[in-house]
Amino acid sequence: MDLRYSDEEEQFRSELRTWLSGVLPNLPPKPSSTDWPGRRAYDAQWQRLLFDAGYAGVDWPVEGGGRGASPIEQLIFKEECERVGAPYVGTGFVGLLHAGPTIIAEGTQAQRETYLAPILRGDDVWCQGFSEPSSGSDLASLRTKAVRDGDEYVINGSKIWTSHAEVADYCELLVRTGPDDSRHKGITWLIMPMKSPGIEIRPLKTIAGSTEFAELFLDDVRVPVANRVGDENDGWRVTMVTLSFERGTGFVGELLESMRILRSLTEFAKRNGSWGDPSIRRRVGTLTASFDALWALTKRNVSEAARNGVPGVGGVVFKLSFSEQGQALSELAMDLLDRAGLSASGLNGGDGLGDLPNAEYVDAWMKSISLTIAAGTSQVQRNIVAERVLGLPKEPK
Amino acid sequence: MDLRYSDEEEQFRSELRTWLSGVLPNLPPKPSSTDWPGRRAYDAQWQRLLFDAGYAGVDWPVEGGGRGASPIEQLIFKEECERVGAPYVGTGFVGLLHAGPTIIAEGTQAQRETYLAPILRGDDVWCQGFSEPSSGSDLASLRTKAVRDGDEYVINGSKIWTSHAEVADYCELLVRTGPDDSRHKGITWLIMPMKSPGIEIRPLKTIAGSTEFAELFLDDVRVPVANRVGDENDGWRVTMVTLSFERGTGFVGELLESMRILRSLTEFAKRNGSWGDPSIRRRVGTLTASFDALWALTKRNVSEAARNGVPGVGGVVFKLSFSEQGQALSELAMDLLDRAGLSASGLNGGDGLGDLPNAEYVDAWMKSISLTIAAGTSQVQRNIVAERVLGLPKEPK
Amino acid sequence: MDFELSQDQRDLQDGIRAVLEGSLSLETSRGREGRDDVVDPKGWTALLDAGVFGLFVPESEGGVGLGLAEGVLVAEEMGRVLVPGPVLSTMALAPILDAARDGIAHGLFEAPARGATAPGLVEHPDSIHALVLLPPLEDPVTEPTLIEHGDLRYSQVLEPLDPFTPLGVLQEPYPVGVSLEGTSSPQLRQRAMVLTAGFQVGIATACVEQATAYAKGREQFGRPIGSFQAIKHLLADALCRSELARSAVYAAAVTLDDPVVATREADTLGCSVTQLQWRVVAGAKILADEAAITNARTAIQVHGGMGFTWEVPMHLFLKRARVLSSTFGTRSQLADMVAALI
Amino acid sequence: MDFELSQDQRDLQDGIRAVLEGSLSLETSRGREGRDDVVDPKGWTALLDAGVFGLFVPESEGGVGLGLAEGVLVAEEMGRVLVPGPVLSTMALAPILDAARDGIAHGLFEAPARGATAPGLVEHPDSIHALVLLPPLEDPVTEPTLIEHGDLRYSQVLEPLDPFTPLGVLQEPYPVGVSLEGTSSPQLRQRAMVLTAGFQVGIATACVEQATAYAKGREQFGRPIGSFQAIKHLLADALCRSELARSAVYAAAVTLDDPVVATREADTLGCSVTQLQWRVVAGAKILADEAAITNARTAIQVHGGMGFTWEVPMHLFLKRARVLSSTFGTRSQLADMVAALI
Repeated sequence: MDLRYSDEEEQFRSELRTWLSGVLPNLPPKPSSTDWPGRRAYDAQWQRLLFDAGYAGVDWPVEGGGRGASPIEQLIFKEECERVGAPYVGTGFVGLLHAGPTIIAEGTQAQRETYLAPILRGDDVWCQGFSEPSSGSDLASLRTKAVRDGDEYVINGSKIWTSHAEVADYCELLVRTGPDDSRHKGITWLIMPMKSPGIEIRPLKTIAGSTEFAELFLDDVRVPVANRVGDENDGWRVTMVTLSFERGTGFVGELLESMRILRSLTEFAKRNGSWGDPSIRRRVGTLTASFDALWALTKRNVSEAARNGVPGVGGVVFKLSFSEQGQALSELAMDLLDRAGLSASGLNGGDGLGDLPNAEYVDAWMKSISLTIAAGTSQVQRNIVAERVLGLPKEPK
Repeated sequence: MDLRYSDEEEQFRSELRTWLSGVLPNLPPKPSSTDWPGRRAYDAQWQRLLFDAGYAGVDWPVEGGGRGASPIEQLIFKEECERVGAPYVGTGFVGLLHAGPTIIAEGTQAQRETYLAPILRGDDVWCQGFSEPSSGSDLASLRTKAVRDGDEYVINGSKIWTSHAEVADYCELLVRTGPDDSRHKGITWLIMPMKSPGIEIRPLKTIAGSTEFAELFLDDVRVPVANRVGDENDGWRVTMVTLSFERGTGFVGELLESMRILRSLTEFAKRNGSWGDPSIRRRVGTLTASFDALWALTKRNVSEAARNGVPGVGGVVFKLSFSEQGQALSELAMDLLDRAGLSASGLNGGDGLGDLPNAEYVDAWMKSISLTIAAGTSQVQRNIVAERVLGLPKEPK
Repeated sequence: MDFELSQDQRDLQDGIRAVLEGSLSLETSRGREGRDDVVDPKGWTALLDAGVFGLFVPESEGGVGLGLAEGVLVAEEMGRVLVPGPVLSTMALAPILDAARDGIAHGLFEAPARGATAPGLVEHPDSIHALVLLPPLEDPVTEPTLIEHGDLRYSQVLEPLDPFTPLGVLQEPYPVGVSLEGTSSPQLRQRAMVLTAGFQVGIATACVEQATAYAKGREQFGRPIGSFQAIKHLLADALCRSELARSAVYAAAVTLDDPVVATREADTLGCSVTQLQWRVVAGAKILADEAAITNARTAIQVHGGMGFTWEVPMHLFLKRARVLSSTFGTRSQLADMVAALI
Repeated sequence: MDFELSQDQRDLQDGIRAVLEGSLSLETSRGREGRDDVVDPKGWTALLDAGVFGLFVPESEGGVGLGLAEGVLVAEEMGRVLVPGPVLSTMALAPILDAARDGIAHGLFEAPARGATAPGLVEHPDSIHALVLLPPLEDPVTEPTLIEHGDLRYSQVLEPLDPFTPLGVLQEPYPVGVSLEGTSSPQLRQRAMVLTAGFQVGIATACVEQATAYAKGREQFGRPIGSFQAIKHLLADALCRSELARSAVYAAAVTLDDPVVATREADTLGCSVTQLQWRVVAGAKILADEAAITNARTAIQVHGGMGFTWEVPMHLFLKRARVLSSTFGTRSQLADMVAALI
């Protein structure tokens, strides 16, 4: 139970801080959230800066071209970047956090040589084609079909919740190669170039009005068999291997961001007078305690990953708890905004203290609604805790 | 949507009020909660007074010797009795609210003649032998076995949650007469005299430290076949028939009692200074709104019963909602008591304003814990709402 | 006492539902999503023809001559399909303003409480003929004032939370309007609150119904998701919320309609009729707001990822529920009010 | 940084667990339920022999020389079996009082906040050798005072909520005690808070474990009740509460133990070390209190009717959780404290 960082860890932090403080002031302004080519260029530039400084793929193993940092260093990296507001991984998300590590672990030598370096340098953008309209919580029921035709697979079907599809070069795609009812046993993991003919991209508007996601419609898309990662019908295992790369740092950005919002909310409450209401203060106090605890839990998870390679029980506990606290935070924000929460664009509060923070909070509120849905609904997560951690019996089918 | 009472209903109320105001001042003091013979005598006296005034079995049909009051009059009866603090039905509970109506509906003429009048007069006390240690939510799995031996059933097994067993004359008993796995189809409803040899009564202490309940151990208890209500193996239907007598007034006493406690809590909060805390005031305000709504829902349920004979959807909605609100009320009481909530006996608050109400509130808090368990756990109730009201599919078995 | 709907009330409910299905279904309304003028003239005319705006106007004056009990039934039906436009304010103002009873759209605006820092947001600024300004809650004496649309100065809000509720920020100082002599501000406010609560009950109910239907049809893990207890219990709790809120709203409406009921109930509780009225109205809106917001959240959760898309209308229920819960008192403010009355 | 337990800490945990299983199992303790003296002398001696009371005493003074990180592990194990008696106060006082480190029972009592109307309830009045009185929270300067048992005037409480926590009502005015010169009241209070929070985490954990075991074994409707999602999800949420609280309690303990950690964290948050300490300690106790109370409620619910019986020990967990949540700040008071620090 040691929360002191070692000298090496402190040095890693200090070098990173120095580098960040030098590089951040020279970044160009962030593009608008709807300017996809601009976002891609911005993210690529940042990734290139990281690459040149030796921070690209900080969590990737050295043999994959990454830095091979320890879980503790990964935590430090995310913490420091978040505290100074460094750019997020952005459009590099799928390549850096998901497809890249999968190819390192399961790809052929040729695949590694082809795909890894461009991801690290920020040259290639990847997207994910896992979920389908009829396969959400139950991913193993996916139906997008791939039929072998010589050296190619011919793919038909549709995918949903695909981020950055508009600007992606490749898609990590799960397809059904086994019989319709083969479930986990008939899935294959493919690298699909996004310039392949037959791909239609339709933006998917969320309740926040944004189009972070898209639907993919695949009509006789041909993908070379050489683009298969792992064996045919072994894609489920390949996907699970990727999940095992989680080192307990998955939500560090979101957590520190929530803590920042809570601080700014507190300031807002003090400005607008609602700080005089003890029930508001108590909600702030309790949320502060919860986020502090989630930060402590993160350190436990990372420590366990450092010891055993995976974060253990704490990962799913974190997800469930953070989803609830994140929603509680955004409900508090909406209550504090009162009528000002009826607009997602800036409004002048008329309190002589400058603009209301309503646009930011309202947007955060809408997005927070997905916390208990995305990446595994809370209902599914509770089942996982109950069955895998507590050992309760499965339901009859 | 008419909340005015008719002239006849107003007259019923007014006569009842007059009678109550005459009779209540002359009642003897209530016996202690642990003095069972005293409680039986007290309750019997009150029942006799009701009987003589024509209010015994106010909800029983006239052909069973009751008053045959309408559901609205039943509501008025319960409301008026509660508002002036008239005695509860007490040890007469099972006979008047459960066994009696069952015998009226399903008993033979001889059974009606034997058992009904003594219940109405307060002469006989009944208890219930339904639940078993291994059959709680799943009553149809009950195991207490009755084997036919000539004109008698020979009964072995055990029952739990039996109220007033110590002073009861009869027990309405569910036994298994069919094969072990016959579930709903092998249950029989019997009248078991409590003086029968082979009955052992063991008081069951609750977490509130009281012994309102007992366990019954039945060892070769012999009950005449003539004491069977309904056919052999038809006891499940007999039991369900009894449930259909509910007219939506089942929780009137508890609800009005909760509203009274909320008022007294409010006064306490004003005395002890916590009324200055808006979060306390808001909890009181919200609970007031919820209890007012439950009272309105009661009127909807009773109105539906008056039209269609049964209260419909609202009954289970009431149970679920009231259980939650009742627990919220008692949590509020405990929070207001703070350290004084650590004792279930009287304490002087030292505020110069008399004794703290802690004993009453602490007791109410402990009892409120059973609200989401007794008479169907909230989990089972939610299943009922989902499947029977919303029509959602049953789970696989 | 018979707190079930009368046959006339059931007929009214069926009639309004048929009108809405015909002219103002949610699918129809979605065609005008996000417009500054969300009011479909054909739909509005259908409401006028159905007598919605004359509902509270005496028959002797050409109205329908019904009360709030019927008003909440109409509001509830409108809530179920999220009828857009200043319909509740126009209904509430109809007994006072001739124009409103003829279906000419009017807005209702609460003066912010003293010390409030939120901007003065007026709903449907482009669609209303005039705005009636209610004095702050703490002032029960001053009469409401009417400001003609031409006298209003406002800036359009670019991204209103609810695409069915365009907003403008009123510029201060607000124009001085014409006092509506003889009109009781508290009575008008209570009428608006109860109608709003009725609309919220409609939202809460629609959310249960639509999420239930989805849960029956959507299959995951080889079975309808509605066969999982986690989903069942979410929906059962949602139903409890809407039924409890409905009871409170109906009781509030009847209590405002019927002085005999109000007097008897005030007598039982040992308070004045005025206190009782505020208590039941505020209580009803607390429960209705809570039911609408929470059931909409539940409906989104039951819909899973699809619930988070713009296409599935669940978010529109949530957004409207938020809009309505911020008018005529938030849950916290109303809980304060109830507490102050006991 | 390695926030997992060290091997020494795991050994300590195992060792204490073995001692408790041997001498102070819940079954053993239940034999003394409701007694004015709930402390079993044999069990107490086992704690003393295991080094519990000397845990925080430097090795140079004959103690074990460990910190709060180890203290919360011990408290947690004691919470799991509801060790009765003034064990936390005696542990917390051991670094200050020679007698306490020798296992002579001492009580700790907070002077009520100004204006409080609750009676002054002292725990285990018959079992303690002396009572240490902490000044109210708002006074960080005054040192604690020690009152010998013989000077205490109290009346026994007839029905304490928790049968393992006998209570007395102190008669006012409280006797003037001997000032414990050089002792920091805030430090003592924080130590007691963290130990209390550790005990609560033990309660929260035991409730999950015992309810889970029951849910696996109890069958209804032909299957273990633990196979129903309703039960699974109650227990999953309970586990989340205890794990989150555990993280907070461990972090608070380490922050109090290690000034390097405290300084760095205070620096990151932009507050003083003192502010940071109060923040983490209060936050940990909020979550631990909440986890203990709510998990005990969950455990009762999962046990169904049996959970409502005296025989099944779930109610003892709930009652003790209530007792501990009322000491050294309730959740509301601590939330106020955290809010005041940011």
